[in-house]
Amino acid sequence: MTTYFLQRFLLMIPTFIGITFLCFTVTRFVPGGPVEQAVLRYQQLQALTGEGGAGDAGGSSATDGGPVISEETMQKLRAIYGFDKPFYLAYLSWLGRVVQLDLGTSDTFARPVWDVIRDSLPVSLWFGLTGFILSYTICIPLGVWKAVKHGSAFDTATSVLVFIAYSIPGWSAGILLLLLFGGGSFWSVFPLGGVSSAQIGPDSYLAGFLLEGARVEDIPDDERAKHPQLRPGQFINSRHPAFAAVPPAKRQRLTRGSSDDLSWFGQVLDRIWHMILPVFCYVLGMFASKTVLMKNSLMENLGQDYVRTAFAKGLSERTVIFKHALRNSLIPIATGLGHMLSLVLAGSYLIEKVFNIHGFGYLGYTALVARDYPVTLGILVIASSLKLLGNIFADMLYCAIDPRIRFS
Amino acid sequence: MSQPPPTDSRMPLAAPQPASSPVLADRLPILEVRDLRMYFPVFGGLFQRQVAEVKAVDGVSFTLHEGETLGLVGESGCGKSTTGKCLANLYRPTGGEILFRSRRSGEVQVHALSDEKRAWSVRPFPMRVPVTVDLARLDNAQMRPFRAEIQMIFQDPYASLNPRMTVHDIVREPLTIHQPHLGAAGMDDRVAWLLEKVGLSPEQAQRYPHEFSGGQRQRIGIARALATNPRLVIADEPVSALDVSIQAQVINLLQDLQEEFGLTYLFIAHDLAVVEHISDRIAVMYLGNLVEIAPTAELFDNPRHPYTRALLSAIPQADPTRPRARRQILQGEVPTPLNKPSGCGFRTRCPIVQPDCAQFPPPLLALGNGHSVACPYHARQN
Amino acid sequence: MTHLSRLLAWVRTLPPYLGFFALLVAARWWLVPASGLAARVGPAGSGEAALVTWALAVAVAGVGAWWVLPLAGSVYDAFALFLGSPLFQRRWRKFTTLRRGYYSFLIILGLYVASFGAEFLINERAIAVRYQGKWHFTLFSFARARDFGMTGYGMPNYRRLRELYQQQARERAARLAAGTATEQDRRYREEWGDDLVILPLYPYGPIESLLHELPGRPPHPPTWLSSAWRLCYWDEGWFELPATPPADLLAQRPGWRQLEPLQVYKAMALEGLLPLKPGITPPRPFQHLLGTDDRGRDVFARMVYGFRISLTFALVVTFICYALGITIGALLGYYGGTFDIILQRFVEIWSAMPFLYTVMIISSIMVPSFTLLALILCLFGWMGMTYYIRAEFLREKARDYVAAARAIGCTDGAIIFRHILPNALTPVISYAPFAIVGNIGALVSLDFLGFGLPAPTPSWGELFGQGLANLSKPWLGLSPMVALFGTLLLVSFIGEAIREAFDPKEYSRLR
Amino acid sequence: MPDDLLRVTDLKTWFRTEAGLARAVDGVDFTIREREVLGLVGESGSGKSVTALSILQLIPDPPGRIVDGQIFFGGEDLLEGYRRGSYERIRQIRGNQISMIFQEPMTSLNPVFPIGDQVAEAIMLHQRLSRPAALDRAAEMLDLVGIPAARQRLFDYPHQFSGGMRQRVMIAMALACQPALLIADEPTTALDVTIQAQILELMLAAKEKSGRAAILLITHDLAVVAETCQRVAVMYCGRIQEIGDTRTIFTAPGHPYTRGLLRSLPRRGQKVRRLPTIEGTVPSLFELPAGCSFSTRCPERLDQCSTLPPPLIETVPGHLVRCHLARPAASSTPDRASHRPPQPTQSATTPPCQGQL
Repeated sequence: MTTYFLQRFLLMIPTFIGITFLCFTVTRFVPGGPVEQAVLRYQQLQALTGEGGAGDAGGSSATDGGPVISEETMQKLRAIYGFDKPFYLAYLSWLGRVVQLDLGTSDTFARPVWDVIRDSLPVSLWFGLTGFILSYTICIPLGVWKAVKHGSAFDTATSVLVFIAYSIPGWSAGILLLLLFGGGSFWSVFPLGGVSSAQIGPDSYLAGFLLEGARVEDIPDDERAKHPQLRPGQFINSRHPAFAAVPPAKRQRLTRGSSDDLSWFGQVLDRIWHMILPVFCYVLGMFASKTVLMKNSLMENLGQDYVRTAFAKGLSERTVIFKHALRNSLIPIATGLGHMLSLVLAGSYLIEKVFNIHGFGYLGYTALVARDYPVTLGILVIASSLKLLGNIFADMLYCAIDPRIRFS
Repeated sequence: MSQPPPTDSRMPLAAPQPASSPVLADRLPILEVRDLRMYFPVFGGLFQRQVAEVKAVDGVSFTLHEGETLGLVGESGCGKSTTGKCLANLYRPTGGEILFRSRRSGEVQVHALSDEKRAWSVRPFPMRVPVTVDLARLDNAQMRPFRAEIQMIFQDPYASLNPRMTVHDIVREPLTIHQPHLGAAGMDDRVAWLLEKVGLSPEQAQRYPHEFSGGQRQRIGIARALATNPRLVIADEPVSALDVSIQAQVINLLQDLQEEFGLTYLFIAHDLAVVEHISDRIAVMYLGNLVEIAPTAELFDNPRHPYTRALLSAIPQADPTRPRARRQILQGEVPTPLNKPSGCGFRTRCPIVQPDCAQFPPPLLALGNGHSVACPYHARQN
Repeated sequence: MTHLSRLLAWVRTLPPYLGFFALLVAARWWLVPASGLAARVGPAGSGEAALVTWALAVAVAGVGAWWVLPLAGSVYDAFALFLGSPLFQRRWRKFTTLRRGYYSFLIILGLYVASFGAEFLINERAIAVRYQGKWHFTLFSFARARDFGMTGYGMPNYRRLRELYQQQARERAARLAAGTATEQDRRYREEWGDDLVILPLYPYGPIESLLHELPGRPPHPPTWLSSAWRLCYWDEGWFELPATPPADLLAQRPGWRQLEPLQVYKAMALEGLLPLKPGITPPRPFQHLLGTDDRGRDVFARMVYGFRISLTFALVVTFICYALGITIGALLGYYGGTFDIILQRFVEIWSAMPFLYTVMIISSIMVPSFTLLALILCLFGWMGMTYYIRAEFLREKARDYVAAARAIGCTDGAIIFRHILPNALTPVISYAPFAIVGNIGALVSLDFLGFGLPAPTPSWGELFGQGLANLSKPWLGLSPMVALFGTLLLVSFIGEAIREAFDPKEYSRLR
Repeated sequence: MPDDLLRVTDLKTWFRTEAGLARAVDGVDFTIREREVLGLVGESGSGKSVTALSILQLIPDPPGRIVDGQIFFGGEDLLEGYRRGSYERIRQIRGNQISMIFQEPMTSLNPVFPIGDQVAEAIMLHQRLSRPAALDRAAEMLDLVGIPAARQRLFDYPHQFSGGMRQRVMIAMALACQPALLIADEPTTALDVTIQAQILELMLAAKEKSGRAAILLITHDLAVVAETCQRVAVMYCGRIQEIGDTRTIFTAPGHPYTRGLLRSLPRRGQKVRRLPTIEGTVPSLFELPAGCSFSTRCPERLDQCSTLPPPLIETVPGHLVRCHLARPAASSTPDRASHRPPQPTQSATTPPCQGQL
């Protein structure tokens, strides 16, 4: 068994190379690649700042004509993006850096790709995992109950629900929800997106959870000198180190602020408030398939010979279903857990875009739009590694749950 | 000069096999199996390398004579079906030879000693002789011309007919392959004739298999097998999936057809009573080996191999009044062919096992009367 | 039907070299020139170009005649056996009794077939124009505005043209009545008849911008939402403004008192308290059923054409994926061995790709057309069917009828296509609707993200994007939502019914 | 009738399928006496398995339903609860007083539970033992059915056993609560001949050891029945055509079907050129003939056979035949119990019929 998984891990390597090689090659051979992008940016920059030398006569449009870039600069640019080498050598050197966990530097963020991804990953995981856990806690009992009550009115009614859920892609339901509850046209119940409130006004639901605060002007001067970034007219909240110095008389409850100015409980509420719609979409995306899988799996097991044997022993229906059949039917469901990681990330491009959640998927999307190839490839590396790991994890779970499976 | 001897040493034209009974000595062997081996590789690991092999058939030799029925019995997994499928070239054997004397004749250059001109000389000359081929070495395309002569009847009448084809198409298909010269009308006539031969009415030809009962389907399978006018029919448990009251009909049909067309049967079965009824000789297999082969009456009256004895005694009889010897119940289970015991495959369950049974696989010893047994200690039992 | 099958049977008795020559002609004079490959080698007429053209044509014809055509014939046989067998017919009858799925099937089929006539129903082009007694069928042939008595060399605005003709006819009638008719007027009356423009039922096109015809800024609300439209009239300055805000109104609405007069007028206009300027005719209530999008294009027309494109796209992708999946799966399952192992590893690698992201990367770089996008999706979508077909082949291969086919001397091709494939097609049929659902969803998602079909193509996903950007214009988001939901629901009803008919599972219970 | 352990009268179990109504069991009457082995033979589709499952009310529903009849067990009609939709009573009986062995040892055991737990489950349920005690008892049972090193194998999973061993586990499970009746539904069909002999031997031996059990042995193999049963019931098309003691049925069968069946069996040592056959095919369950269901194939058919269903007629005391040709025994009395077959007196290790031979 250990050798099996060792082999699986080894097999990850060619798989990984195959995936990255394909995408790397595509970025190299198709016009509009990184060098052209860089040239374009360079030209735009020159046009904007008006320092373009010969290019000034070309007018404001950077694309037609534009500032002429010297061959020397082009060579430098090519060298930066590795285009001075044949593509396979460039790929090898890129791969070599990836192995050392160096994903390069983002073009648009001007930060290491690794840092950019590390910032966005927890956000995605937070939403994805919540949705994932919630969908399992809804779908498994529902599927079991549908199987137990197969053919009843309850079963039929929930089947309709399943059909509806299957026919609405999760992200498009997100748009519908925003339309309905985002305050654009109908009710204004939920925020339009994001992770936390940037602005909380006096009429907000959360205004009551705002902390005490003080005006910057009210901070004693000696204390204020320690915090040069504070500007007059701003407010600080009670979490700010300078707050202690403010005389109690000048303290007052804040009437407006951001989520940072909320009390702990208020922040949690704010988070939840922002999570409800996106998480609903995540759950919706998995709802139909998981419920039906659970139901069919259980129904199938209820028709098996060993269930008949269990009944022949005199066990009650409840025991047979929940002890004998359920355990077998959870096997395919549980292996789905293994694909969790990749699912959480793969499903997120659309939902994160809809709800403007700055997570992993959103990063991938913006990187693609901005043609930020280091980030794009970095995300591809992470996503495919997670997917491969998830597959192995699924196999391991399968092994752990089903005593029949012994990979050898 | 009238009978120049063929020089192909494998050609079993002249010498009847010593194992065959005296009664059959005048018949010609149609098929000779020598040391047939069929190992199925077991793949494992990531790159599915071969990690072991299942020795389904492990050195089986026997001869089939023209017009006889050889019963092949054994428990499930003993390799009897695999043997049958090797003969029909459905598997490529791992080793051994399957020499088949075809009806086709071919021109061969015969080297013969000639005493023409009073001087001994070797001189090649062409001659048409029946072709003897080693089926074990033919690939699918090379085998095709010989398939007309070797046909197979399968066990499961539900699985052996393509559910998406009409009976007419099923029976006609071998004709389109082997006798295209018949033409459309000729084929239709022959299909109707064949269906009538197996006891189905030609009106049923346009129906699909699922509209027939098990017995009728088996008749369709028989009609398909007979379509090409074969000489050797390998019947792989043709009645064991049928109901008792239908079995007898099919057995009778097989016997009638054998008489009418002079067919040779290799009749594979696990039901000894059926095999006894239909066979001239019986071969018993255990774990990929032939343990005993004898004319039917001889085998039942005088079983020599301990396994045959146990098998005969384990098989229940539909006769509560008939006195019989005390049951001899074998203990233990059949070992898996994946790791066969060394030496004699039966030694793990054998009541007369000897220490050196593990040393080498016992050879088939001829006892006379066409009776051979693969046990050197067979005389030690009672 | 029997004639067709007889014709097909006859065609297939023809020797393959006839097919070769037919294909050669087609490839040499149409397919290869259309691909534009030869033009890259050298100028037309040059030796290199001619050589490449002929070589490609011969290659295409050879592969086609000896490989593709026989393969297609065999697959046709397999499907004929599958569809012709009573097993399938019984399943199909069962399907037709499952009303929800069957009616969904009829509705989708009807809508899809009808959508191919969409040009006749929903289009900015006229179906036909009679100008000075001559008929012009303008739906598929281009005509200049000049040709019909308007000015300009572009395509005429046929709605305007019709108004123009109607006006001219009125004037002509007036002249005739007044006795001041010209020679042309008399010819119109006696010879030509009045000029006519036959417009489609819904005379607006999917990519036609209506900005200069409609008041205000896009997106425009549906025209039956009259209250929402008043804002458009206001933006256009169509309201007749009173000199001063009426005092009685201000007395009723104390809140309006502190407003500037213009703001009061706007508020009045939006409440429908102001009349339109004389001579201005507002759009008809059902002129733009679902309003317009942010570029002033009719949403309803875009929805209908989007339906056709989405469904066609999904069908094409599903078909190609299945063709690939069936072929590869059949080969894997039938031949097995090393070939199977290597290709299975490859499939494993291929399916470990982050599907959506990879497609996004490729299509963001290549700016795909319909064909290219379909090919990209096929590139990553064929594996699913491979697994099923491979499993089916592995299972069916072990059954005795296959051994029987071998025993009577069938070739591998005959076994695969005549014997196994017809018996392995059930999953193909029962998973197809769900694959179509998935492919529609994939196209809409890609369009939504902006990596789908190029810009002016009518697409639901793009409308979703607009809906998200204009949350206060709910028709933009709701229209594709309802269309997508409706379509996917119908298709999944079909899928469910097919599954129930073809793979019936009666779940029984013990107690 | 105190000696009747189980009496089935007019049992009807029908299946509603896509193709129509299948009367799988259509009026079955028989009795099982204490400590006897009754064989129920018939071809596939004759309704023998459905009869067995009906006794324990294990008919998959839908499509199956027991529509009529009574099953008296210890004077109590088991079907009474079924008709009310209550399964409480039958659950007390299942596995406790009547237990069952199924045909497929491969699929009849739950793959994700250790066999020890599966055997102990019924003991814990019916004898209210704690888990350790029940496992002890399970180990004893596994030992009894000849599983080597039973105590160590308690926590092994079914897939770690061979087919024969799994069937032994099934037998241990069935006998765990010392039931009064053991229903064995084709217990050896999936097994090899030599293993079949072992299992049959074991079943009979275990029955003797555990004392009181009667066995209903369902099989299609007449030979198995001849060797193991005291009485035989022959089923055809959902009805019992003949029931009587083994020796009579095999030597002097009363029903044309039984006669044809026995004649068509190839027998050892009787070399005949052609086997006598029963012509025709088994009628489809969906379109059974109106009268006697065998009338379509019967060589001795009378006119009334195709219209009038024949009753069960007692030809010899204790021997009933469902045939218009059968003549009631002159000395037949209404009290069938007075003509009981000989009670089994065999030793623990030999099959019952051998003692008579």
